[in-house]
Amino acid sequence: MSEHHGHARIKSPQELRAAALETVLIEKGLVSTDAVDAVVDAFEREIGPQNGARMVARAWVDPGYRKRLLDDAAGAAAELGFGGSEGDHMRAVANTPEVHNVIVCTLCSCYPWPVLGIPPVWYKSPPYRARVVREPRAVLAEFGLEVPADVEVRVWDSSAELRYIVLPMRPEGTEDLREDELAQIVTRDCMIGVAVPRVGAAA
Amino acid sequence: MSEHHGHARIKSPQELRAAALETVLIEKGLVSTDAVDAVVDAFEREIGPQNGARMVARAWVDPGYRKRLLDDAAGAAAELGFGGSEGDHMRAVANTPEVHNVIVCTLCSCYPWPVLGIPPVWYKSPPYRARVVREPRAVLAEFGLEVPADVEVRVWDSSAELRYIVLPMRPEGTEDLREDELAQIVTRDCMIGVAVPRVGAAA
Amino acid sequence: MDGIHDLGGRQGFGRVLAEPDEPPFHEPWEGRVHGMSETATLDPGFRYAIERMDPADYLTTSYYEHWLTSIETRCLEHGRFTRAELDAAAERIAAGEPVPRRLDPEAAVAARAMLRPRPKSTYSAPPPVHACGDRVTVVRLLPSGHTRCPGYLRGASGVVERVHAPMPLLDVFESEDGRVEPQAWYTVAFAAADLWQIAGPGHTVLVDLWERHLEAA
Amino acid sequence: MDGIHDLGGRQGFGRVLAEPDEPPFHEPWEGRVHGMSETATLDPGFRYAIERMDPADYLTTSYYEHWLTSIETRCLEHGRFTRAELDAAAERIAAGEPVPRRLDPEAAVAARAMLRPRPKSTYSAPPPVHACGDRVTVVRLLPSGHTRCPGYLRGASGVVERVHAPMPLLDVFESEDGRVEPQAWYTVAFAAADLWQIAGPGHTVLVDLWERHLEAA
Repeated sequence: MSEHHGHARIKSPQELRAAALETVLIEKGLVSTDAVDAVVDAFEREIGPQNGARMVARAWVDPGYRKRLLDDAAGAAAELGFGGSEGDHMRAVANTPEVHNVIVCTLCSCYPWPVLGIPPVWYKSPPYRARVVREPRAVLAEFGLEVPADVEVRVWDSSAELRYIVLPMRPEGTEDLREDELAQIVTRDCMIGVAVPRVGAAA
Repeated sequence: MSEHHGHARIKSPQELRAAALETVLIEKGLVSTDAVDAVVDAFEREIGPQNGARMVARAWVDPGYRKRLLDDAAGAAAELGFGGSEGDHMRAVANTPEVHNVIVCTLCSCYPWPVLGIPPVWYKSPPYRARVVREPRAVLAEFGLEVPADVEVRVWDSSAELRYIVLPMRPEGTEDLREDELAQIVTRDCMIGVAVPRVGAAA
Repeated sequence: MDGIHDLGGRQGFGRVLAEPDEPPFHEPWEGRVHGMSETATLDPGFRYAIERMDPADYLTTSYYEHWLTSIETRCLEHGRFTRAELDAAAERIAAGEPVPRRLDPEAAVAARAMLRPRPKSTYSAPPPVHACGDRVTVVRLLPSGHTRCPGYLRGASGVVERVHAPMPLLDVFESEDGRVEPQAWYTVAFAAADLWQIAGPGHTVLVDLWERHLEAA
Repeated sequence: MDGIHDLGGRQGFGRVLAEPDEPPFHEPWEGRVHGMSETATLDPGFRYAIERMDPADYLTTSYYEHWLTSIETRCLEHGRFTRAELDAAAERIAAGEPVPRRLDPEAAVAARAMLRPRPKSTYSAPPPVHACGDRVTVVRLLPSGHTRCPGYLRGASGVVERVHAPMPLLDVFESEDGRVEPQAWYTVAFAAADLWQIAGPGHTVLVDLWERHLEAA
């Protein structure tokens, strides 16, 4: 069969299925190409863990922002222009020397899109969703994070409409870093809670 | 590669896996060919639902046997020479105009081998094991058995070491049949409880 | 619903495998599915349509295949299009026909606005029954349809950690009868040792539950 | 263990598909696996080895593939043979080598005798705690290893229908620590409406449970 109209060759059954669905939805007037484009573009260019990292870095340098973040994370995100779907209601949970936080959605794969972007595949995978509530220390150890026995692990299962983000502790040795430099060491995994910021790490 | 020694061609990955396992077990002296043969032969030639059907037919014509069957099904089976693995402890549950019984093993696929043989694939399948405890009437309807609303459905989930067999009601119109003729209408499905005996049905 | 999606605490799963430098979408079709799900005119029940997937299919297909299933299932169930129309479109695409384009600049602007800060809805409801620090027990009889209460909590007791302003109870909203009933909801803290037989100390699980999921302990 | 094997009451599964005139074994290898499982020198834990299977593998493989997995897993875990030995045997078979034969007429006689009536074992244990007609509640904290208590009963209440003579508690026997402790066990009748939110009347589920699974309601 010819491949006319410049259409790229379909590479997988999933791609065919998605293209067929888009075709029918467009022909029925149920969706528009540019609306879909706008969403894809937003997640590929603007929305991602760099947003959450900016919030964390700001909270590290600005006690007032830290307080607003812990009181109302959606409001604190909006201050920086972040918000919307899957982030209308957000809560930041702060790591302390006594408490380590980690987030999951066991029933689905809920995640604070406006501040962390699209969740990684492992976050959406059955092993993570099944195991992290039941054996969080074992799962964190697989990520290279050993939580001391005297630190409480709090696993937040976002079953309702509130989305969680972990506010990590500012690591030692970062006293001289500027806010934008601090944001560089706050990785996505730090804000999920399967890692902690390390000096010298790149986001 | 040549197929020497008269060995049949391996047709599936499962067959290869089983043959490799038997090879290693034999080479380690952990199993013997003729013991495996004996088990296969027993299930292919001697042990099957025809055993349970004989017990049911006997119970229909002999009130004393019926009582012994309901008191101690393993003992009643032994009277006819049936017993052993997965049948050391058995219980027969009698259908009545008020109660319809059906058996399942939700955790595994336990089944009274000595009297019913190897369970059918559907009995071992996730849909049956998941659904028959929760929506037995819907499952029985798929087998063509509509249980009236005023009849209690009892689902026996054989989670421990007791194996169940359903003693169906003797259908009307069988007054003139001999015991061996009665056994012919007692199908495997009748003794699982997803069917009831019908005059004219062949086991 | 005791579907395969209700994975919390289920055993037998292997290691969590993380992919370095993962992109938002691994293939362009994933982005299209995400965009369609967010912007198309679709009937409710996004999650419930996924939860009803055959368990083996659910476990052997990817996240965005679940989303594809959800869009297709809801459109088919609500008569937005037919299976024959969908199959015919697949045949045309497989034969080399391009996906048609339809432009609606207003919809594109609205789509982008959904991913920016926006006002929160508020709902009125009776005052909350439970208060911070109260001990509560999760009901055993969870909905057979969509529910936001994970099965691993069934019958377990915990302590209210935070009380939230009323929101619609999504259990009902996304299941068959479509009723929406705002009510108070709570973050409840459960000691892991009250959930599973083998659980270390210093391990707390916190879950957001509506009033209907709870009773006083 | 909250494994995928614990299927009772799980939703999302389709129709039960029955095959007419089904043979005991669909392929000869199934019979071989059944015979090996019954007669080989194997370490305990038949079911627990299946229960630990990856859930997707469990749902997409057949009953006798589960048995194969069980025999292999236990032999590998107990050092009866190594993975390398098993792989090497598979290579030889694939290359056309026949499965070796080893005759042991005494073992064959014993194998057949296992499928004939035989004396029952009896066990002594403390007298039963519950009696017929007693209302009992199933404990919530079931073993994380092998258990004979289906998860759908967790925390549910029912009525003792029959009291049985003591038998070893298999929960412990088949899980890691290998202890065997005879105790009374019971057939317990549960009204389906006490197990699931949507359940018709005239529907009772009866399950055999050991004393350890139960407490007085």
